[in-house]
This record gives sequence, C-alpha cells and structure tokens, in this order.
Amino acid sequence: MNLEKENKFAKQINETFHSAVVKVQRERRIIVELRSDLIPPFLSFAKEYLSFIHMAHYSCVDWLEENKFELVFMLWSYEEDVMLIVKTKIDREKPEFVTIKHLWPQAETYEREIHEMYGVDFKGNDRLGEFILEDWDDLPPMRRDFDTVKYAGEHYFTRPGREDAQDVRETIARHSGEEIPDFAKKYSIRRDEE
Amino acid sequence: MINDKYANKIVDIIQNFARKSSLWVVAYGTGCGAIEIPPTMTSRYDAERFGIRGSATPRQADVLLITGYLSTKTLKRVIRTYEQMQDPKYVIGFGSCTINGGMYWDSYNTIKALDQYLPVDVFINGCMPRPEAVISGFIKLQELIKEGKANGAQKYKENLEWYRENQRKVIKNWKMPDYNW
Amino acid sequence: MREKETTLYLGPQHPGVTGNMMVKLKVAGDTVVKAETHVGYLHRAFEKLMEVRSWMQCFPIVCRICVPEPDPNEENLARAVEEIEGREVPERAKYIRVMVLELARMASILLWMGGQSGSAGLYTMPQWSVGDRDYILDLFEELTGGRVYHMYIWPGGVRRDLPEGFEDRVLKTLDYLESRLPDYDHLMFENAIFQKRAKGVGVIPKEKALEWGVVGPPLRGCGIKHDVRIDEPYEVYDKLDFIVPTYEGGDVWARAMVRRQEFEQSISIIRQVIEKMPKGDYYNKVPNPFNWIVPPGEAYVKTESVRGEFGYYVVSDGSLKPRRIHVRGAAYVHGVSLLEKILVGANIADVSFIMNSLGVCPPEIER
Amino acid sequence: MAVDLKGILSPFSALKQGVKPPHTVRFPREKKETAERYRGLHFNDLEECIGCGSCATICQNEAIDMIKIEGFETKDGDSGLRPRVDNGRCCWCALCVDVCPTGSLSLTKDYIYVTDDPNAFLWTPGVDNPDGKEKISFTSEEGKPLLDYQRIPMRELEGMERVKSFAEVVLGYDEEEARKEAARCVGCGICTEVCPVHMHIPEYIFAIGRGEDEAAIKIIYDNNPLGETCGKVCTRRCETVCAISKRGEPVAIRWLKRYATERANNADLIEEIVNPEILPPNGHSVGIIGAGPSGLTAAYYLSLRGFDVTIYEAKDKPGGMIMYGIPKYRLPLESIEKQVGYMQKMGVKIKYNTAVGKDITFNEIKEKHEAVLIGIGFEKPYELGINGEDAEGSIQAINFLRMVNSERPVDIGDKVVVVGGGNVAIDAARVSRRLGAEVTILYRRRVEDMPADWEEIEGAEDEGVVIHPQAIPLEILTDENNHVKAIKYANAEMIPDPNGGRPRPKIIEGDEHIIEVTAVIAAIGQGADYSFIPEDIMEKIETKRGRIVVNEKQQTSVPWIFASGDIANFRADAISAIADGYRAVKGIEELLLKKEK
Repeated sequence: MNLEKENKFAKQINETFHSAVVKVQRERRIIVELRSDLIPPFLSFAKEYLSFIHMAHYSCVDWLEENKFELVFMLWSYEEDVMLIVKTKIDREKPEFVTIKHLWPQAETYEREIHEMYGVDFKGNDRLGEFILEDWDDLPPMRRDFDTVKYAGEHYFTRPGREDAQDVRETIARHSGEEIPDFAKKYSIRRDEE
Repeated sequence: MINDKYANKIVDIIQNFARKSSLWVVAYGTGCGAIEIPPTMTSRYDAERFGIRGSATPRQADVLLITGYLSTKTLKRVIRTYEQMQDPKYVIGFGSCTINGGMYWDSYNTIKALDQYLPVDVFINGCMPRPEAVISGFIKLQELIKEGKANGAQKYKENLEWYRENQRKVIKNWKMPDYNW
Repeated sequence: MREKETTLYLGPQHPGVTGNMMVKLKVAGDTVVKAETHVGYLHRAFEKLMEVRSWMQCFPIVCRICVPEPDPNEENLARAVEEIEGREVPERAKYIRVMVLELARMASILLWMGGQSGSAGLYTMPQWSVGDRDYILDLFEELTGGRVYHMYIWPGGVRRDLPEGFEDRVLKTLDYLESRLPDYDHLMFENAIFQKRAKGVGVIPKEKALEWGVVGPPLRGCGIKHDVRIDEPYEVYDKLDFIVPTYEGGDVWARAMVRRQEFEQSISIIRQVIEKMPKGDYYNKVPNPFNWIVPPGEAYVKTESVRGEFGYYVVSDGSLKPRRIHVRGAAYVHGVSLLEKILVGANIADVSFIMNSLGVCPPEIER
Repeated sequence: MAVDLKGILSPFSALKQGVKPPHTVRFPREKKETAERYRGLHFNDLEECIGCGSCATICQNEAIDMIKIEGFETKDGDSGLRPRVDNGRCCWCALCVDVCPTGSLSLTKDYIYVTDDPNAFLWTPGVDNPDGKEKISFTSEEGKPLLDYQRIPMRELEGMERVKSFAEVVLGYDEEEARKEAARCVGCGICTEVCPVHMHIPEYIFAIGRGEDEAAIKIIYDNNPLGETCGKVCTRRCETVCAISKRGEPVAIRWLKRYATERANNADLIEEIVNPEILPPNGHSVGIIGAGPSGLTAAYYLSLRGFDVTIYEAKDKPGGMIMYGIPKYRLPLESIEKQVGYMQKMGVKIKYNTAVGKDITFNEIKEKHEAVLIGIGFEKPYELGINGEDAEGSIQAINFLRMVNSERPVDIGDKVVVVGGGNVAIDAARVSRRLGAEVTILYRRRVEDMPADWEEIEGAEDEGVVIHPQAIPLEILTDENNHVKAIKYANAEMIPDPNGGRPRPKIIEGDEHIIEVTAVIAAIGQGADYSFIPEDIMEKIETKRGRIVVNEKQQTSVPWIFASGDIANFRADAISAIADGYRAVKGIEELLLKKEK
C-alpha cells in the first residue's frame, strides 16, 4: 500500500498545527484530532491550502461516558482523492461550537441537525431551531441518555394481544426448577445489556 | 307508492356500486410504501382497471392511502388531509408499520397503530406489500363498500372525541382549523 | 414596480414534490424569491434505532433509508463494518454487489425518468419507464427474495448465491431495456416540450458546485468529472471499464442527459460483471450474530448512488451495538442548501421539475 | 425562433406501441408466480422446531413471541414453546430463518394478508398455515448459516504420546479459543433442562464469551462446587440437546466449563472469586457418609447455609469415585485437591480413614447428627461368574484403578484383556496402556452399543487399544501357579429382540478362541455395600434393585436418612451425584429448619 500522499499531508498538517494528532488510518484516510478552538482555522487551512474543498460529511458522536461530544468533519480532496477526517471533542454539559457555514454553506444544514439531535449550540448560525422534529419537548433524541424504547412505550399505543408471550429461558428454568441467581441473570443473551 | 325501504335499498346498491367503481386515491406518499404505488398505478399492474387512480387534491379523492409509518409530524398533516376529504372516504393502512409499528416499533417519532388516530377500513400486510397485495387490498375495500361495511368515515364522526383525544396525545401543538363536514 | 410577495407551501401533500416533504416558497408573481426546505415528515430515527440494535439487526433497517435505491445503504454498512473488522470479502461477492448496485441504479433512473417527465406533463413516460422498471424488480425478487427491500448485501459478502441461470435472465432484461432506450429518447429526451422545459432551468453555477457540496449527476451536469466509482474505487469498479459522462450547463437538461448516459453505462457495467464474475464463495461468515462484537474503530465509506456520494460514518466502541452510524445521503445537501439556492428565480411550475432533477429524496435527508 | 421539428414529431413514434400487446399482469385474474426465494409469510415445521427462541432474539422488530401451543410440552431438548409472528411488526427480512438452528422456520410464497381487523395480524407459523410446507420458498438451507456450526477443535496429546505418561490428554482451550467457542452459543438454555444439576449454562458461557471469566466461575459455583471436575469428565447430556447440534457440532459446554474453572488455579483464588454468602451457624448438625461428589456437594451447600457438616470418609483422600475411579490423565489429583480445599475453607469438615461400621458405628453418627446423608457409591464390583476368576492376575477394574490412582504397584504384565464396555472398562484399558501393556477389550455387544462415551472409545483406539466386540468370555485359564494364562471367549451374534428392545448377543456355538494374557480386568459393573447400616434401620429403608429409593429431595423412607449418588440414581455419573447432593441440601434444610418452626 502506497501511503505517500497521505504521509505528505500528515507532514504538512503537523508543520502548521503542532498540537494536531495526525494518524493515517489507511489509504485515502487521514484522521486529525485537534483542540476545538483550532478547528475553524484548521478547516480553512485544509480548504484553502490543502485542497480539501469538498465537505462530505459533518457528524457528531456522543461519548456519554467521557461526558463529551465529538464533532467529526469529513473533507475530501478531489485533487488527491484523499479524505481528511477532523475530530474534536467538546464539552457535553454546555455544548457550544462556532458555525463553519462561511466555509461551506451546506454546513448550515448539518449544524441545524446536530443542534436539534444533540443540543449543540452553533454560534453564528441563525437557522438553528426546528428542523426535523416538530414540537419536541424531551431531551435531544440522539443523545445516548435518551431512551427511545422507553419514550415510544410511554407515548404511543401498542397493540395488545401479545401478553401470552413467554421467555424460553424462564420457561425451561421454571419447568426444571432451576433458580437463576440475580448476578447470573444479567449474563443472558436474551436480556438487553444494561 | 313505492315502498321507501325498497327504494332506499336500490339507491344503496347503486350508490355503493358507483362508489366502489371509482376509487380516487389522494396523492400523498406518507411513507416508504409510496414506492410500490407507481408500479401499481402504471402499465405493469394498471390499477386503473379497477377505477383506481390518483387525485392531486384531497377534495376530489375517496381513498387515503397511508403508505406505511406516520411520523407525528406527518400525522398532523394526514389528519388535516383526511378531514378535508369529502364523503365517501376510506382509509387504507398499508404495510406492517400501520398495524403495530412495524420495524419502527421503538422509534420516538412514529405512531404505531394507525387505527387509534384515523378510522382504517382495510389493512394490507407486508413490508412492503407487493402491487398484487395492494390490489387485493383495494378489492377487499371494494367488497366492503359493496356490502356497505366500509363505514370508517361514519365511525370517525361518531367517535370524533375519542379520535381527537388520541390525536392530541401525540400532536403536542394543535394548531389546525376544524374542517366540519 | 415590485410585486407583492406571497408565501406558498408546496407540499407535503402535493403530487409534484419528490416524496413527503415541503418547500416553503416566497413568490412574487410566479417567480420564486426565497425557498425554504422543510423536512422531517419521514423521520424514523434510524440512527437512534441502530444504536439500540445489535450489529446484525442493523442490517435489515438500513435499506429503508432510501426507498428507490436501497442497495447503496446495505453495501455501505457492510463495507464499513468490514473495514473496521478487517474482514475479507470473497471476490465473487464483490462482483455480485456491483451487479446489484448497478441494477438498483438502473431501476432508480427509470423511476426518475417517470418522475422527471411526469412533472413536465409527459404522462406516457411514467407508464413506460416505471412499467419497465418492474422487470428489474423481478430480477431482484429472484435474486434476493424481495422486490423493493432486498436485504441482500450484508457484512462479509452477499446473502445468497445467484440462482441457476440468473445471469442469462439479467442479460435478457438488459437487452430489453436497451432496446427500449430509443423509445425513451423519442418520447422524452428528444421531445421538444421536455427540452424547452429543461434547458436553462435550475442552473447550478459551475464555479460554486464543488464548494456547495454538489455530487453525483448534478455535479457531472456542471461539466465536472467526479464519481466515487473513479475517485475511490470500491468493490471491483477498478476492474471494470466504463466512462463517466459529463455535460456542460448545470441545468436540468444536463443532469437529465448525464443520467440518460449513465443508464447505458450501467448496462455495460453489468455485462462486464457477468462476463468477469469468478466462481467460488460468496460469503465470508461473520460470527454468531448474538455475540458479534465489532472491534472499536471507525470508518467512513461511500458509494456512488444514483444521486451522488452516499456515505456512512460508522463508529464502533467494541460492543454488541454500534456507537454511531451516521448516514450521508446525497440529497442531504441537494435537497436543502442547494435546492434553496437554485430555486431562487425559478418559476413555480419548475419547482417540482427542479426537485426531480436533483433527485431530492427526503427519507435520506431526515432518515 | 427555429422550430425543433424533430423534437415535435419524435414523440409521435409512441403511437407504434399501440399495436403491441400490453404487458400488464391482470391480477387477480391472472397470477404471477413469485420467485423461488420469495420472502412471504412464515411457515414453521412444528415437529422440527425445538422452541429455542433464537428467532425471537434475533428479530430487531420484536415481532416474534414464543408461546405455548397445544400439543407441545416442555421436555428434554424442547422448550415446548413455538414462535408466533406479529405481522404488524414483521419486515420479512428473514433473519429469523437464517438464524434458526433447526431449519424449521422458513418463509413461503404466500404474501397476501388483507383484513379490516387490525387485531388479526398475529400469525403462528405452522398452525395458521398447516399447508405451508408445500409453499416454502425462502429457507436457510439455501444460504450459509448465520450460526457457527463448527466447533473450535480441542487440542489433545498425540495418541502414542499419551500412553507414555499419565499427563492430561485434553489440553484445554486457551483464552482466544474459549471466547470463540463461547460465542457460538445462542443462549436458549435448552441444555439446562437435561443437566441433572440445571447449571446456568447460557449465562456462564455468555460471561466467558464476554471475557468475564470470574463471573463465569461465580455462576458455575452457584450450584456446582465441582465445576472443574465436571469440566473435565462430565458425561455432558447438555451437549446432546444443544440447539446448535441439530445441524452442527454442539457448543463445547464441558470444555468451556473446564476453561473457566481452571482459571482459578488455587483454593484461595476460588474463594476470592466466588465469595459466596455464608449464613451464620444455625445450630443444626449433619453427618455425611462418603466424600464422593454427592457428599461433597451437599456438605458445601449445607455449610454455606449455616449447618455444621462432617463427612466420614473411609479412605485417606476425598473424592470417592472421582478420586479413585477416574484415571489421572482425565482428572489430575491436584484438581480435586484444589476443589476440596476450597470447600474445606468454606467450613466442610472431612474425617478421613473413618469407615462407618468399622471405625465408627452408624448409631454413633445417628447420635451426633440430626440428619445423615449416605453417599457411599458403588464400591462392590460384580463378578464375571466364570471359572478362574479368582486366579492371580484377574483383577476388578475399580480395584485396579484405585491402586493405580493411589500409586500402589500393580503387576499386570504386558498383555491385558479388559472385559466390559462402559467407561470404567475403557479407563482400565487406557490406564493399562500407560502401564505398558497391550490391551484388548472384549465386549458382549457391538461397538455402537457400548455405554462408554464415544470420545473415550475413540481415544482408546487412538492409543492402540484393540476393541473386540461381540465376544463373550467363557473361562479364564490359569497356569500351575494359579496365575492367569489365557482367556477363552466365544464370538456372538446379535439376535433382534422380538419385543423391540435392543438386540441381545448369542454365543455362536463352536466359534471359541483363546488369547494368551498376563492379566484379565473385569469391568462389568458394581453394586453397593450396605452392611454398615444396622439391620433394624436397613429394614425400614426401601430399596429397589440394589439402590435406595428416595423422593425428589433425596429423602429415604426413614425421614432423617438421605441418600445420594450412585446408590440413589440410575445414571451413575458425577453430575447426577452432584445433582443429588444439591437436592439433598434442600431436603435436609426443609427437614431441620421446618422442625424448628
């Protein structure tokens, strides 16, 4: 596998942004992790100087355990056919970021969605607000602490008639007289992981 | 003088025949099931053989085809569409997700049982239902009309309170005109 | 004199809009002054649902994200998972996948032909193209067991081998569809009405196209030759010989002609695939789905769907369930920010025409 | 403006389509056959189905319920439940079909299901469409299975390498192998039904698969304190009903248990991991006769529940049959000592070299304890009943094994014949191989009739043991010193049983042979010796065919006497003995604590 151009980009990035953690994931994929305040200058740098003109994707990942949101930007260089994945972590309690719609107008849409689904506030984007949902009054639904199964069970009617369903494991245990202790119960495939 | 009862019966028969023979479907693809409507309507399955064709506006339509799941946002529009339709009007629930949620059973944004919010005359099973199944659904609806049993609209009027209550449970901001037909 | 501006809601219940969505227009006379896309009518929360399902359970869900062309979804998820896992896919499976993808592209183009010409008032065309599309669906039914939702491409390869004699039936169908192309040309592409409606309408400025994130046929309709199949060849596209058609102009006409040419290219690709397809295994088994743990990692994979770059960003935290699956539909950009820009100045009658030409597919915008 | 004449005229070419026949499918008048693998409504072959519920677990729509249907009961290898599909949920992805371990579930060509009743979409495949078998289209047979039907192979010593020493033959899984093997389990739990102890099999396998070995150990010790022993030598009925075994090799439940329990390699570590709850002493005292698996199990759980337990063991080491009857290449000494060591830490007291009836009387035990559990096992071997049996060099297999296991010298020479076909016979044969002898097994019936595990039989053959089936010994010939010289046997033919039972061997007259041997080892079964029980008590204890009759809590007809192990069940294996011990705990607890109330 020839990683020449990927390594070249990595070198260029490191020379300009010393704090950037650059990893060549594979052919055509470079992952850059960066402090959140360096993201806007980095993105303009990538767009203007490194030919990453196409913003392919803009995503958000909830790392609930770390109490962080991770913003992920995917930029594509049509000249070199390389994708640059730029990642940064922001605080989950008071998630804030700046808009990058001046660099790519379609970023506005992504920011609207991330705002709605995760509750991240994008400074400078004046179209935040209702986008996909309507009259939503719960937690932003894509947050991992929002439980969709519970919400659906509470808010929507489920057709009755299936109450006679039985658990295979329990049926067998009942028949054989096996007593499954509580500490073992959580190791059953049949039960959802906590 | 002709017996009123007889006359009514004859009128009913003629009326039901007319109703069943021209089912115009409001062109509202509410969900993914809409993808099997074009094949049903076009040359391969040619639903026009049964007098089924599309209608651009709800006012001229007889059938509201709920093609699959309804998000709460769409439900609001669908109710509005339905209430604008004039009698006779029928609702067909299309696909598993109108029956008990289908594969979106745990989604926070879709309703699970259509008959709680709108009076459904016929349910078609499938995900998606093939054009043959769609046509079977229409044939079933025609049979019900012929027998005078497709009275969902009547049910809706009679139980409007109950339907409204259910609808309001999921539509949080009820800003809709009342179409009182 | 400045005309009075009126607000016009186009959709969601409107026969012209491409699916269950709405465009809120500010019109002066019959010219659009401002357009705002409103989506969310089809939001099923796929990405949330996938976070509460095991890896194998995600696979039947993804095809529902884009209804007219479900296979890029399946292929993307499969390839992303394979990339994270480092799982090899048998060569035959790759060829089968390409065949499925191209068949889906053809079916989708036929459906688009119906929509595009239907919104121009040519009502015979949908009867033909959608009717002919059914023959491709018949092939899908034979191969996968389902007409619309195939659930066929899954991590590790494909689900079933080709049925006996399937290749011949594909070739027969291709011959038939190829023979129909002149008819489509006469009826649609050569049609004076269509040409008048399409030329110079819904222009995407070439110099802005890349920056605005335009992909797929709309981009190639601007004369810019980019295609995921060439830029980052996946499966076996690097072993196949095909051209990427481009047209100058950036208008509806250019986009239509690009798709028209792609249809022919797809026929040629499938013929090559059938010729070159090796014998052998078609599925490299994933572990028992109840205990299938994908190692921690992330992958962004993309395919060229009929509307352009279709991407999946998949993050695994090394558990039984995905941490995050984020879908990038081509229509996400086309249907919101791009549409809002190019609708300005258009005639109301052209709005649904332009939407069709961009292939705006609401389920992949809101998922 | 130029007129596009071509553009105006060319659409008119569409008119020529008017003369072509339409391609419309005139449904319902004319039906289009669906494809060979169309995914329509479900069908379930109810007889094939074992109710494992894998379909219900894989279904991402929670569309499948397992329900009781008429005519199917919960029994060995069948949960008695059958799937019911909620067609208002199903998406016909057929994951349930591909995952079905038995292949009973499939999809049919039927797909039209139209009704005006939204509550009528519950569909019990096979019940609602009994004729579905003819319409099956999408099956799991056609594709590749989703489950792993291949077992991770167990590494073993080479056959000829093994006979050189008493080193363990089975090497055990390493961590990666164990994870992979554990991942094959579908977690249905059908195996737990046939396990005499009803161990929590799916749970500990899941824990192993997750890499949580300590949790697995804790789960295993919940109802089996001799998990490691079972992990090595269990007869594993669980594997015969494993859902995976219907179309593949069953999950190696035994080897996984072995893997997990071996992780805790000393008694202190077991204590640290299992860390069981120990109830404060309740003042009751229980005596247990025999430190075999049943006695040890009962003693362990009684101790945890606050009883004062003493085991009386005639020999100088614990374990009973697992110590003396099972060769060390299958169950090393250290393993037993580790497990018993842990039990002793938990408060079990064992009095070695204390034979009841000799070193202590039964009545003394009766005085000391409120309840007595007898778990003495079958120690008295059956005799062959042929001439020359008492000659020197004619040994009983269990005596032979006991002597070898306690490292006492045994002289068997270099040519041994073992008579019998059970596990004891195979053990004796394989041990003899390790002592350097050539071994022939004489067995009355066919090889497939041998009660021994097939793995053991194969292992013996690998090691060079010759198995001579359908051979009935007639006489042991001795030399002038009354030492075994040769054995005379006759070949037999199998006579079908007119009553439908298994065929019986019948000697072929005149087909007699003599093999020269240096030793004959008889292994045709054992019985119990109840002579230590005073007659007045023994009279009251009901026995049947040499075994003591007990109720489901192992209580004999004398309320304060409980019996367990070989003397109380017909299965004659360690796991049944452990199960007896576990049940006896409940019986004793009930007897003594209820008395208190």
